[in-house]
Amino acid sequence: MLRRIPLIGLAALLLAAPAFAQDEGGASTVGLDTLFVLVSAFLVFLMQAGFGMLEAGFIRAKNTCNILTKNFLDYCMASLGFFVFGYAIMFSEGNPFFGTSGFFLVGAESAADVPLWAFWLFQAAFCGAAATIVAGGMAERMKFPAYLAYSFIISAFIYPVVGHWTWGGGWLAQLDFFDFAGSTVVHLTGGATALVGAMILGPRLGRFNADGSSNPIPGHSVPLASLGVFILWFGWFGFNPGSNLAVGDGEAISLIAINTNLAAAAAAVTTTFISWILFGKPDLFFTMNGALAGLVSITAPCAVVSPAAAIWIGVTGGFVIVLGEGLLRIIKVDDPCGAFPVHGLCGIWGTLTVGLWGRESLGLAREGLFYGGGFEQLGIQALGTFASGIFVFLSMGLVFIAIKAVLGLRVDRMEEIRGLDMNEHGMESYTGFQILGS
Amino acid sequence: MLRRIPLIGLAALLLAAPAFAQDEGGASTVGLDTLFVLVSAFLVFLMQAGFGMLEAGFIRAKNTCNILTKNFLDYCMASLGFFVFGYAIMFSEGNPFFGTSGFFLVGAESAADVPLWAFWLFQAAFCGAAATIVAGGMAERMKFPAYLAYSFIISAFIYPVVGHWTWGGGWLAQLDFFDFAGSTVVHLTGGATALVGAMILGPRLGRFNADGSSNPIPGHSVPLASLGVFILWFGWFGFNPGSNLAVGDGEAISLIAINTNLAAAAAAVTTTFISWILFGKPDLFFTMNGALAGLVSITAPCAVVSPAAAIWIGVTGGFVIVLGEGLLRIIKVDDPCGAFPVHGLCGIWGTLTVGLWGRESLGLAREGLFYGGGFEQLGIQALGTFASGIFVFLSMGLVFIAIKAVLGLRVDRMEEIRGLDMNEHGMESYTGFQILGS
Amino acid sequence: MLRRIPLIGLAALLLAAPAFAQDEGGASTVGLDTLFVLVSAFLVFLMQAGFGMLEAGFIRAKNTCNILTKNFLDYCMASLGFFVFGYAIMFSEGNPFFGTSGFFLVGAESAADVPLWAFWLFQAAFCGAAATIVAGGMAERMKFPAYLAYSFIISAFIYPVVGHWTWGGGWLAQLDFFDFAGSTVVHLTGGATALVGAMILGPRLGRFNADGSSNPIPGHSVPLASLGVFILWFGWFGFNPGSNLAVGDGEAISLIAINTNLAAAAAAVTTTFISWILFGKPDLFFTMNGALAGLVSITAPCAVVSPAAAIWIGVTGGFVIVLGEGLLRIIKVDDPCGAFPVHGLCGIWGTLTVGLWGRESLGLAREGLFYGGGFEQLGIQALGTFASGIFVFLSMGLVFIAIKAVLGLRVDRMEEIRGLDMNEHGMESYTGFQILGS
Amino acid sequence: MKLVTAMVQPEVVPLVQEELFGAQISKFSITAGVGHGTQKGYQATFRGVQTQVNILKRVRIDVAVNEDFVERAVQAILRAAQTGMPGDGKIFVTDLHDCIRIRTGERGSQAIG
Amino acid sequence: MKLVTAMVQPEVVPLVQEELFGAQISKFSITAGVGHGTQKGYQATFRGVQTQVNILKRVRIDVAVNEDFVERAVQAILRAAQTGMPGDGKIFVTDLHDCIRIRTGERGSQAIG
Amino acid sequence: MKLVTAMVQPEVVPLVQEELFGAQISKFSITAGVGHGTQKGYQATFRGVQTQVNILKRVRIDVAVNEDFVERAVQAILRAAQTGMPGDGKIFVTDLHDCIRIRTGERGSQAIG
Ligand SMILES: Nc1ncnc2c1ncn2[C@@H]1O[C@H](COP(=O)(O)OP(=O)(O)O)[C@@H](O)[C@H]1O
Ligand SMILES: Nc1ncnc2c1ncn2[C@@H]1O[C@H](COP(=O)(O)OP(=O)(O)O)[C@@H](O)[C@H]1O
Ligand SMILES: Nc1ncnc2c1ncn2[C@@H]1O[C@H](COP(=O)(O)OP(=O)(O)O)[C@@H](O)[C@H]1O
Repeated sequence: MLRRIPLIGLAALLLAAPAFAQDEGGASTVGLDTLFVLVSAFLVFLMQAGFGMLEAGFIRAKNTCNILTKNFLDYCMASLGFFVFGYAIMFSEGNPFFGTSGFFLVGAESAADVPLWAFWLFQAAFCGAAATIVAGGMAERMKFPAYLAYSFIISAFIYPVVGHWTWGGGWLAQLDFFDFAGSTVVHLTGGATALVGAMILGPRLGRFNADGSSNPIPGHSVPLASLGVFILWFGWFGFNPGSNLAVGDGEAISLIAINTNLAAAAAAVTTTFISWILFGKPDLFFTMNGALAGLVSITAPCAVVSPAAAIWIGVTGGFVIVLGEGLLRIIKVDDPCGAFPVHGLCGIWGTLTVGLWGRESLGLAREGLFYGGGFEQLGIQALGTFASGIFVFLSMGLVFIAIKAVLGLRVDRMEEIRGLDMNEHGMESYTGFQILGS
Repeated sequence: MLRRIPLIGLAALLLAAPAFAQDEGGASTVGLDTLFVLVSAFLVFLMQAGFGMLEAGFIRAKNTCNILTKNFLDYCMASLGFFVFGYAIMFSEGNPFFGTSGFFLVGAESAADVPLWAFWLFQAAFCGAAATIVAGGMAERMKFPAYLAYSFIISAFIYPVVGHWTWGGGWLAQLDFFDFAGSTVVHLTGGATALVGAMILGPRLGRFNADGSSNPIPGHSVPLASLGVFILWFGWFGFNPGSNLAVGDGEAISLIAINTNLAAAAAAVTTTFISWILFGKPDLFFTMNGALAGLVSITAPCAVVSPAAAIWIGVTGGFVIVLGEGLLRIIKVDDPCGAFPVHGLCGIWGTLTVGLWGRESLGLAREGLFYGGGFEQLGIQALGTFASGIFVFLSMGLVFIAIKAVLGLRVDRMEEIRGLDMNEHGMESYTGFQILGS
Repeated sequence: MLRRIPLIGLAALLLAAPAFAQDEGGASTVGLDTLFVLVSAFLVFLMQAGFGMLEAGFIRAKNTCNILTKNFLDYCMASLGFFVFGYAIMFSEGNPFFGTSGFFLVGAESAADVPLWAFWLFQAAFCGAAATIVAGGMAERMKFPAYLAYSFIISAFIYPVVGHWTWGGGWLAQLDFFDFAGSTVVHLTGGATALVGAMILGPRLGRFNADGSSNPIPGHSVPLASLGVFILWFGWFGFNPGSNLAVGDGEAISLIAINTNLAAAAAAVTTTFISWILFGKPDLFFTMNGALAGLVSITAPCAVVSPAAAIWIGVTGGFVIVLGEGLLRIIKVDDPCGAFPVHGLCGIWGTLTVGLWGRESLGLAREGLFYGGGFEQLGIQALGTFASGIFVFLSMGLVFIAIKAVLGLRVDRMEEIRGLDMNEHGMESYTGFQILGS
Repeated sequence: MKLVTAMVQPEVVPLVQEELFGAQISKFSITAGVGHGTQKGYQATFRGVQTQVNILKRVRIDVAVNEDFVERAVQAILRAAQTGMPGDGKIFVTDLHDCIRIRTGERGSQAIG
Repeated sequence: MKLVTAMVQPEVVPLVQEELFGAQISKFSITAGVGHGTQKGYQATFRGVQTQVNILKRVRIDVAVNEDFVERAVQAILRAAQTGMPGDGKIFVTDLHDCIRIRTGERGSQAIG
Repeated sequence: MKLVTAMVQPEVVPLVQEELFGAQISKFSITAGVGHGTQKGYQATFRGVQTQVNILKRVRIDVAVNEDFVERAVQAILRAAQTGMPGDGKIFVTDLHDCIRIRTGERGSQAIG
């Protein structure tokens, strides 16, 4: 690449002249921040693999190819939809509810101190995460064309609107609603969509009995699922710290990183012990979803709480997910991977914790309840998270109803029994392996 | 490590004195760039895992251990071969065809503004990628010793020569041939080798029928393959942006990153729809190889095209790979993982797109065809990519013929039927699993 | 996040004012170093996934869920234990044997020039690595509660004490003992614990015959294991370079990175050929553990040796692990994943190589034996590694004996035969797959 | 004593179990396999090549019964597995010379249930 | 000639092999499967729901023997597989009409061993 | 009616299918398994320990046929699976008491094909 330098050197020299001119000192802040945001974006991209492996592991072998195809395509759809419409709606000025300019990124501006392309990539990866959460909740029975349609709509329109409210200068931002890396914006959006989708789709065949009791449908691969959780945890180190969008002197991103880690660890330990006590055995499903619960919970408050508070947020998040799992069974919603408890309920919980453990000294508008700030911030947080959740629930409900009318939402009974891999893709996931049980 | 500081502190202080002296400001450009190049090198290294999982997933269970062993060892061979000979041939001055000094890195110099060791690691990981592409095309029937010999030769000699032409100041560089991150240098080198190798090896038993029709031989694990693609995509964020070798003000690397992502997404969507229309079902094989097609295609032009052009490059790359798959069937070459269509044909295509959508303002020597620059750059690109491809095809053809004469290239019929795991490694990949079908 | 800036902008501006004020130049050294240390910490975290996949792949399907649960929880336990006690014991002043202040990180200080939170996260991930090594050596037969207890104790107490000696200003640091990234501190600690644990636990049923011969118990998934090795290798690029804790001018971290890579490659090639010659077939088990042997061996000396020496260290490390495997069979210790040869013996070997190939010019206190420095540094290295190893072996031996008395260490015969997944977790790892063999 | 062996489609296995339970037959063994018969296979595509897959997944259910239960077992399986579409499968009945309960060593008819 | 088919717990398979070898029987075939019988299954939990898993893993061992070896085979299996706990499994003995050694084309009794 | 059960090497399965089709037999069932016989196993090494693996992969092919097809089936399998090397496997022929086509409920000889 020696000889490439003369080629593009001119442009590079013009753009980054002072940087090249000297060897010691002189690294530009925007360069460092761009590197940081890009690396974070790459990590968030990798979460797509994490979701894919997690969801594949949690469902039956006969639908594995289907969910992985969905996983690929929702990210691709998110990339394109967020390029064409999403970014404009989310980040352009406009009104308190949505942005109105910069479609196809034409004339768009970066909302951070890094180049637009880097900021866009980071945001697009977030958008993909919100979209893919839903695959897990609607797994093993949803038609593939319906899924493609859904994933384009959420990435191009619904997610960007919610995002605009909080991160695009919309009405919630103006109220001092605080959601650092997206407990509400990303996770609740995904989780609430998964809930309404799973409700409209109905449970998988055989999931609930006539007498109201439920049958577990164990996933087909624990190693895949756990690889997925490890990758997600790793990706979260891009998700949360990256949302700072600047390295600064390193204090803020270090705090965010340690908080992210401690909340995940504390939540995983908590749910393991709860499952051990309640069900007699340490259940790896809860350990894994516990870690995710902690990660989702700390996403909103990660920049404005202390590490000790992060541990508490993790522990309480662990309780939320166990309760959420019970709730799903009571309301008879079949969510194969626990998308709603993990991303929906812990998304709400995480957003609320800002109002409990948040600190003014760390940049929050006012102290949280536990530090004498009273209920004000908590109230704002509740308003923001519920408003966002309800908006997503209702609007995505309409979207699913419309898709159902136009394309159909659920595969037919026989296809579901035989597996979506065979019927929708004409392919087996584990050719040659002898697998019993349908 | 507090107490380690006194130990190595002296050296560190001497080397980086100004950096330690002050807390605000003062990060050195070369430090930042080194970090960037190293992180990119690590990501490119990880692509080795991506190739391993992809290739393993696309072949039958009985050859899985074999391909993974090849995967490990080609990277190790590349590391050693590129240390001993490769770097010298590729990056030292010499003649327009190969470098002639700096063997064993003795007296070698970095061809970028980062330390030699960092630059070498980044380049060595590229070399490993070129080598490992071939494993997929020659899978399920090639002898292990032959593979080891091949992988040393390509890393130590063939790849470095091609690299010297374009990146080492060789004759193509002097003609203004532009291949930013290696559509030709890396991918076509791998793809053309896979083609000639697969031709010399002949198809797997049972792949083609006497009447000329072909039988699909489905891979054994869709989850492994798709994990592989995700990891490769992730690694490409090191491959392409890292090839800039400097952070600068972040503009260039941001553009490269977004282009990489958009091309991959657009190509995956394109191939999914093509396969859906042509074959009646969305075929995950095409979605996955489509993403790779987009990534390979954008590799050459990623720094000198706009994001909108990147989408077009992805879309057209998607068509190339579908055509390439058809071509393979017509010429009756058995390429188990599609190495030639993905890396060879899209490598050519990507190199040509520089001459179509390339922009002078982004550092290209002249405008591409679509921006009024005429056919000049396109002609140079065509010359460079075909010259490189033909050189590799012929030289590696000779290498394979020589290896065939000395070591033998193909396992015998019974070994192929029973699987290379058992016969070459005495090991099963999935001990205990009941697997039907040979 | 545009609108988030006003929210936390104040704090950010106060903290990082000069960084935001200007666009060119001015990136702070501490910012760059923090980014470096954080990214390294994330990579080291990901090694947890690498260990998980490696260990899962090397054992039988029936214990897969168990080992993955252990893997998750030992990292969580390490995070919490190292937060509460470990960091204080390891890095606070105190006496030459352990630190005595800063529990719960209250009043703790960073032992590097990056913020405490970043330094802590990096160190905590190291602690988790030491803990999880042991899972592999004691796999397939250890009780789950016993494992939880063990993992808390090692992370909170034993590892921090050993760490204090070398990295916390303890007695070994004062003797100029040099262990750059932890061949002794991390790997030997894990390896010696695995050895004593495996001895106290006894071999798996059926591992050794009455006549003293041994039966191989092949792992159930080669792809998982090899994915694990690739991830570990990738993570090691955080482990070793990150231990420099500063980017400086990039020279040091580049050297460390290339050394890490070359040692791994050389060792993998060496062990492949040794196994080929000795056992007639290239054994992927040795290729994989060979790569790890190289990585462990280069961990101590990576900053103070030349790339050529790194290759030698890798080659010799390859021999160490093959000998170690033989040794295990002679002393009849059953270590399912080879934790002791890989981490214990190569940990010792790597530490000793500092005294052989180490260079004063690279920051070591005196030249190594091969450069005319005599036996002095080698003696110090031997003292440090043996003292640490023996301390760990004895103290962890006591811990295991105590756990055995209180909680029991080994599952009963029937549970072991049926698999720990079913009995300890009530879950299968591969639901539906037909698997023969117990 | 007879051994009733049914080769059925994987998806009816839970139904077969239910019907067998309903017929007071609670002991059986199940194995996964593949089969080839009149049923037209399905179109699979892989890399753009369509093939007719004619080897379809089948599950083998073995039920050892005393003579007076043979018909019951057959009828139970028929009720569960009959869809009327090609591919429903076959039931094979073979003579059982002896049957031994391993736990007790009991032999013959009383060892069956 | 008889075909002795045993449905046993997976964990006793190595023992059965050993006992068969001891009884001079060195040829047999093994298939993985699941079974349902009197043995109470185990409690599995998944996502907090406990279920009784009643379909347990079983291994099928087929041994073709001449008449004079039937009893030996049965006793060998009993020795290996009998624990006295529900779930030990069953042995089924069926008549073998013919047996052909593929390698040589030999038929009948001399093809068995 | 007879049930022809062949235990063969995995690699001959496609050949067996072809020969059966050639013999106008188009219905059969296949199960994966392992077997032990005279064939010397292979040397496997793992972590430097060589072992003799004596439990080899086998595939079980079940073909139910009417009397007049038994010999055809046996010959077809022999043609496909006979290599003359130890390990070729065995064919077992058992009497079939009854056969029921699930789709139609037909019984006996006409249900076989
Ligand atoms: N003669 C036979 N021998 C062995 N297995 C058979 C036989 N006939 C049918 N089967 C099994 O039953 C399955 C269904 O048979 P098929 O002919 O497709 O359906 P149908 O009997 O409804 O026409 C086959 O896939 C095969 O497994
Ligand atoms: N009548 C039968 N037909 C087929 N398989 C049977 C029959 N009875 C028992 N089995 C097999 O034997 C296994 C053990 O039987 P079970 O009734 O649990 O034990 P026990 O005979 O000790 O009471 C079952 O899981 C099943 O696979
Ligand atoms: N008596 C038997 N009972 C059950 N299975 C048998 C018997 N004899 C052979 N087999 C099966 O046939 C396979 C091949 O038998 P083997 O003795 O190795 O070959 P050959 O018959 O050519 O000497 C065995 O692995 C086993 O699965």
